[in-house]
Amino acid sequence: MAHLRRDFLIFTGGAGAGLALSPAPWRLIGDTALWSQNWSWIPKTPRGEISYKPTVCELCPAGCAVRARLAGTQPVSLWAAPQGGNTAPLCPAGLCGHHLAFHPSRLRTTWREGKPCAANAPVEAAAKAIASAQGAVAVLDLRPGRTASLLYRKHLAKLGGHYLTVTPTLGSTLQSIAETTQGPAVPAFDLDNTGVLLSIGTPVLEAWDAPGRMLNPSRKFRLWHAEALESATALAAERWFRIRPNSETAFAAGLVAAIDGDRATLRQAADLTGISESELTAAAHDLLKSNAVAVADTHPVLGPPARETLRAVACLNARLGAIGRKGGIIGRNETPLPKTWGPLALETSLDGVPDASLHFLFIDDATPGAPLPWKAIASKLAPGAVVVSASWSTNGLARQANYALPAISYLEGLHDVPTPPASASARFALSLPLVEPAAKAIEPVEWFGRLAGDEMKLADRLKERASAIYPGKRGEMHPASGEVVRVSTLKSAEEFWTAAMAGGRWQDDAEALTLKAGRTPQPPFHLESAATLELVPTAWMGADVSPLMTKLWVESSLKPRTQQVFLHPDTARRLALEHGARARITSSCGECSVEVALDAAVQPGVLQMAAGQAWFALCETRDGALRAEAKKVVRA
Amino acid sequence: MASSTLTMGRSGAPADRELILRGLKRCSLSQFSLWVAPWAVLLVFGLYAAFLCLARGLNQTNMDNRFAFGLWIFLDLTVIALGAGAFFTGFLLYILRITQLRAVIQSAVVIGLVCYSGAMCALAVDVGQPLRFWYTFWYPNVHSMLTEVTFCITCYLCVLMIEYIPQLLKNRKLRQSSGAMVFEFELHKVMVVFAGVGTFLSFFHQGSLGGLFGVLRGRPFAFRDGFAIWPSTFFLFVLSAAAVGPSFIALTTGLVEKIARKRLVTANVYDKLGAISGRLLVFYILLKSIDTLVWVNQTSPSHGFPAHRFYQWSPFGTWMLLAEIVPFGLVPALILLRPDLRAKRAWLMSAAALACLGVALNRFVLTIQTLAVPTLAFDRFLSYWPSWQEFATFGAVIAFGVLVYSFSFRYLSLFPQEREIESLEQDRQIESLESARGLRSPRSY
Amino acid sequence: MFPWNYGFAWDKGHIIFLGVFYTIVLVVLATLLVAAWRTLRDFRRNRAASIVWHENFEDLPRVERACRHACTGELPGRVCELGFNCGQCETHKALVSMLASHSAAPALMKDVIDDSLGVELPLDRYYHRGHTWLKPESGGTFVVGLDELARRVAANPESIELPVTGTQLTAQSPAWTMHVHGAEVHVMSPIDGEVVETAHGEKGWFLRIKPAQNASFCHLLRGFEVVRWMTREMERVQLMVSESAAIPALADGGAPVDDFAAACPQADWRNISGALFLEN
Amino acid sequence: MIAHNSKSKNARYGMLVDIDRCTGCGACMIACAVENNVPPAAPTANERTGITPMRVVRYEHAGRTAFVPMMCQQCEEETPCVAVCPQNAVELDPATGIVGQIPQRCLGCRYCMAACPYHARYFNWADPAWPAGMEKALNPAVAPRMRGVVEKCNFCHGRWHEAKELAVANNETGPVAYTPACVEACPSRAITFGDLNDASSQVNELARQQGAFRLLDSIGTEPKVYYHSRRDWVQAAAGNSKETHRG
Repeated sequence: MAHLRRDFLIFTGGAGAGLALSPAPWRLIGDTALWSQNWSWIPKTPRGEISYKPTVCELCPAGCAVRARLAGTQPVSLWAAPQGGNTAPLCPAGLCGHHLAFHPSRLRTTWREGKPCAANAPVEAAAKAIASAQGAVAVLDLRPGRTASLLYRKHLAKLGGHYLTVTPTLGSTLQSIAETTQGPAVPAFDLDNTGVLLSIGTPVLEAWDAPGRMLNPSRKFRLWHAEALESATALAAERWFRIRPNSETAFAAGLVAAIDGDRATLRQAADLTGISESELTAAAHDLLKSNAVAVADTHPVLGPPARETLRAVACLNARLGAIGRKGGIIGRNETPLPKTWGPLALETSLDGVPDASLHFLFIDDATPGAPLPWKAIASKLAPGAVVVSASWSTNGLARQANYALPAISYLEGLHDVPTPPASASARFALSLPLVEPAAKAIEPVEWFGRLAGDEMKLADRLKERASAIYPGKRGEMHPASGEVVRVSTLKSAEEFWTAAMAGGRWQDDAEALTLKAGRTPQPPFHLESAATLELVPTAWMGADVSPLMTKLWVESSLKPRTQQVFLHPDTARRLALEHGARARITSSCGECSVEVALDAAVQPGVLQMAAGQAWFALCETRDGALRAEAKKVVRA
Repeated sequence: MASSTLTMGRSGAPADRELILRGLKRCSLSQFSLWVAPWAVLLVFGLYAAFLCLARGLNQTNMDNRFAFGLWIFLDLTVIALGAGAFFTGFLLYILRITQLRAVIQSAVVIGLVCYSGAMCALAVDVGQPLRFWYTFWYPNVHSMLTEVTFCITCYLCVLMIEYIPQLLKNRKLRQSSGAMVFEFELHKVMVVFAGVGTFLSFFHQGSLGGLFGVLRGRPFAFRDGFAIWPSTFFLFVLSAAAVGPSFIALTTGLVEKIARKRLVTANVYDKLGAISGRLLVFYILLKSIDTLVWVNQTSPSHGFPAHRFYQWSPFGTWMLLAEIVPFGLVPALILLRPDLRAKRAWLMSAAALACLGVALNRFVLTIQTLAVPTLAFDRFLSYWPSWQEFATFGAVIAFGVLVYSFSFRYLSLFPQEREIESLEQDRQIESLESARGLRSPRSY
Repeated sequence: MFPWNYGFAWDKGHIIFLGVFYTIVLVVLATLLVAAWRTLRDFRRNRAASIVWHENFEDLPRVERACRHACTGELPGRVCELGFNCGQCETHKALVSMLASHSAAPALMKDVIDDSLGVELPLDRYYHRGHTWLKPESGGTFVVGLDELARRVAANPESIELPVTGTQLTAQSPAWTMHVHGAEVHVMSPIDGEVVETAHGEKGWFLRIKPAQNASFCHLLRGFEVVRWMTREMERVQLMVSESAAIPALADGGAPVDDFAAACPQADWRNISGALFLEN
Repeated sequence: MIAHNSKSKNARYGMLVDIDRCTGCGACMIACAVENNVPPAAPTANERTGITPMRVVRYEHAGRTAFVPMMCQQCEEETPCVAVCPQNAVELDPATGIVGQIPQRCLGCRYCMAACPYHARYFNWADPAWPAGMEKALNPAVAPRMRGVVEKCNFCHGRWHEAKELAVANNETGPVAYTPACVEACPSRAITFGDLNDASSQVNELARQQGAFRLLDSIGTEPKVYYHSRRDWVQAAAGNSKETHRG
């Protein structure tokens, strides 16, 4: 018995030892180790044939050519496509545009006052409001220049309403030029031949035209830049005039004065901008010599410059002789549009309409980034007015509008991309639908069209537009791949359309039209001095496009966080604030609480804050631009 | 054993008494529970925190990509340095035959055991993939100091357990089985082998723990030249650990005496521990100073980093370096070197405490300061404060140690002299009576 | 770790590192096995019992390890190093032969009962330091019982577990187990031998033993040694009692009470009985 | 896409970043995250616990600013992370010179992070998580990393692998030419990538030009990422790096 037990013990002991020496138990642990890491919440990467499809980015007016990489039917990454000879790499937003559809704040159903509601509720409400509005109807188009925009104007012409924009179709500078010139020609920048581009507070490198084009080391023109903030454009510019905040007008006026030899104004400008008279004079003369053109344009996130600034810049361009000159501001043709579309409503800027006058307002693309505080809209609304907004996002104006419609997003629909202001020739390019639209998502212009009794699909309208372009036999078709094709060699409008649908971009090649400078604004310009604590907004494109953007502003401090104010250490000391403290800022029209961040690169006496709710709370529209100054800054 | 189960079956107290060796005066069970309870609570709380870290990931901690190491690594290094008392006492006793130390060897072994096992537990929470712990053994990168550490510590932990077995076997219940006693007897005979192996292993992993940082050429603050594959920190760590080991033994023994309110070892043991610790400490401080000078004047500049640059970041100024060398190094060393001072318990204890703090400070500097000081011109000096989960886990390790030691102390005989000292008084009385009675001639009937 | 694992190479680093590692593992395992094997060997060679005794003996406090000659006062303060194995003790041999020359060597004495201490000490038997006596009988068997002091300390035990007849007993290893004052007490066998009969003390003894051929008696106390040893033990008990409870009331006018524990319940009797029966 | 290399059968891929051209737009960071399936910030993440294998650091010095794209510098000698990893989870591939991290074998001890002088290694402090549906848009070529492991830039190893497969399919031997995501994405073409073993490669030329330097050159890890700037204060910011002419 005892023997048996001992033998058994020896046997088990030996077996145990043997097993321990064999790889079996270790492998077992190993598999456990690996298995335990393949939890269900670690996603499996998508399967499917890898393919590439061309399209055009419609996230900003630049309209970069895009080459989408698809796994099966799902775009998994977007890259710049070679088009028109060279590739223009995309901006961060463009690179992750395919995430937009999955954004947590995607608007997925119709909203009424921030609550889900039936899809036809806004239709009925809108129809009623329009019926009773007697023409006090308006569409606010935050992405003007598209075919959709033209359709809005068409419908509005029929309804007798206003077509409103915040940023004019041509961009502020060209718009102000256009107002002074006559003839069919549309003003356009001729950057390919420009000597010096003098940008006055315009983010030309970041968000004005395709960054890949503007940042291209092989670009022709030199860039001079006048801005208060140390923006990427300022850093990359050949010359950066570090002017005081909101002294753009003074800067332009100063250059004009330098050219005119108006000492008094020059001195005043020097005081206001912080740029010495001699420097201004020298700069002005260099500009005169170097085929320069000045631009003060709308910031896609911060909005348009002040009207006075635009007048001064228009005058400066005239003084520089840029208007109508090769390499300056030339005339180009419009992208043709079908005769059948009849009259179009005029384009007016939002602050052009009288207050409390609108009974129905439809907002297209009320994206979070829109440079538009709700109060700017609210002031225009008559009591009991109905506001319907259409956008992909629950953020932004969708929250304030009475009804919010879920719009189809980038890569979900067939849209055209407007001709960017920096393009010397008319364009027509299509952003193609690569993925199924989200359920319930609508095409805003179709939705509004139905109110105006137009059942036609946008796609068909685009095709009409294409067939209106073809007969001119003008221009070239730049396909996504392969040789450039002259339109004249194309057999039919159908072929033209097919080429466009294959990712081709039509580019006009007509001779530049003569642009006759008309009555350009003349000095004196109204120059106002900066406030003691000037609030200057800073912004970057596409913060809301993809959750991955956290890499730039949460997981690194490359971009400013909203609810954050940057100021110079001296300013902070004066206000008794230190890094990381919370400050309550009060302006003439509101207040907000933000986190303080010190940055020696900010000018003393300037509060630099990221655009967003906090900024909107503080700013007001003054002379067409958003402005704010801090009345009080205290620790919160 | 039927009878024993019977006794255990009885109401708690006698069962508990049954487990305490005769002649060991121990507090009542209720008193003991009062002592244990808070530690147990701390342990449970810490285990909960550790569970959070294991279940939800290390985002529960305040460590980050810059402070990849934090409180826990500092804890591990310190605890292992203090636990060095086990190997070094073993070495002195079994190899160098310093027999006074027999009085503390068991206690030293238990301390070593709790220190090392505690460190291991902390590491298991600290690594991102605890289930892959064995990869280090399976795919070892033999050139990594960490591999050396892992191998040595694991082996040494086993050795410590083996060294702990005899004490377990000698507990009151087990010793009644002759098998246990005989095995204990035989095991004790070969203990010298384990002592030897333990010494070897400890030497290497204590060193490698220092090497861990000494080899970081990417961290010029910690990088050191050295001998063969070992940077100077390797040897400094061995030396410092060996130096504070005895101090820590003395300190803990003193504490236990305070808490248990009774004498456990004779004065000469303290004296011996103090003396050894003192000598080694002096030697360590000497080498450390030399090493620092070499580093300041040679190693660091040759890597393009003027050493003073590392000390311009408050609060980590040169004062840390000085503090490490003078008040926490030289001062205790000198106290321990003077027989008259170390004879006074208060002096001995405070010196030992200073020495232990010194080694802790040294480990702190190497973990935290190394990570805090920037290497690139455009990165900032960063600070770090552990999260409550980290503190709780830290506390759990301490509590674990205290509990294991408390139970061992209550139910095992950690200090062989204890019962001697207990019975000494009785002994003297008997002897006096004897002598009083004087030698009587045998009666005749 | 093994040649078939990823990252393994027959290079210097691996060979040295893993070589050392495996050596250590082997050394540790081998040493453990050696210890285990020697343990088995001790059992095979019946050395277990004596090893256990010596292990226990070393853990006893000095007082209990006192040499028999220290008890008699011949060599005050002498402590036994041999586990009471007087057979191997040169000093003992010397003393005994010295006394023998004066014909004063301690020896069994028929019909002598010493009660000078108030406890009966029949000197016709051997006494063991564990407070058992061993009384020779006709027919070469011996009976084993508890001496007076032990009986009074361990008066009316809760239970007594005697070995079955035929059990081989070894000197200084437990002969039977009693539960006294809620503690388990192992009473030591005075000599090696075989249990031939058991009785629950009603006849004054517990075991009848047939000693082994080579059973040694020289470690047992006899004659006047017993008295002086007993005196010492009484004093010890007295001391231990007075340690815990201030009142030394074990003897009311010479005659000790029958049940010490009952007389003085405050005292730590589990400890005292342990001390008497050389428990650890 | 495929370029033959007569000189050596092994490549030493390297990079040159022109700091003067970087505008800090962050396109490279986004491109990197998209290419390598790096998850968006976890709710607990901040700029110290986020995962940005490519990270543009804003360096502000006396009122002047430069942007420095930081990624794994692919050290060649004494590679700190490779030397310290206890279980061969970090390896320097002799065929490409790329320092690779093997997440499946990583223990998460973070010793390599402590060893890296460039802070170019990132730990997965939390489980990787994407907004609902977004996992459909992950890059099929790269597996997401699990919680508790270290990751870093590996010069878009996935892309190298695709290029290699293509080359093998066309029976081409020798190093392949390919472009990491950040290089492709940079709008101002600030990053040049190529084989440093190939004397004719553009990166090799640029690495030799005036004003080219490496970060912390003095610690002797021989990184394969070079930087370039004409501005002396930027060069000074390269820490203790001196101008170098290794190819």
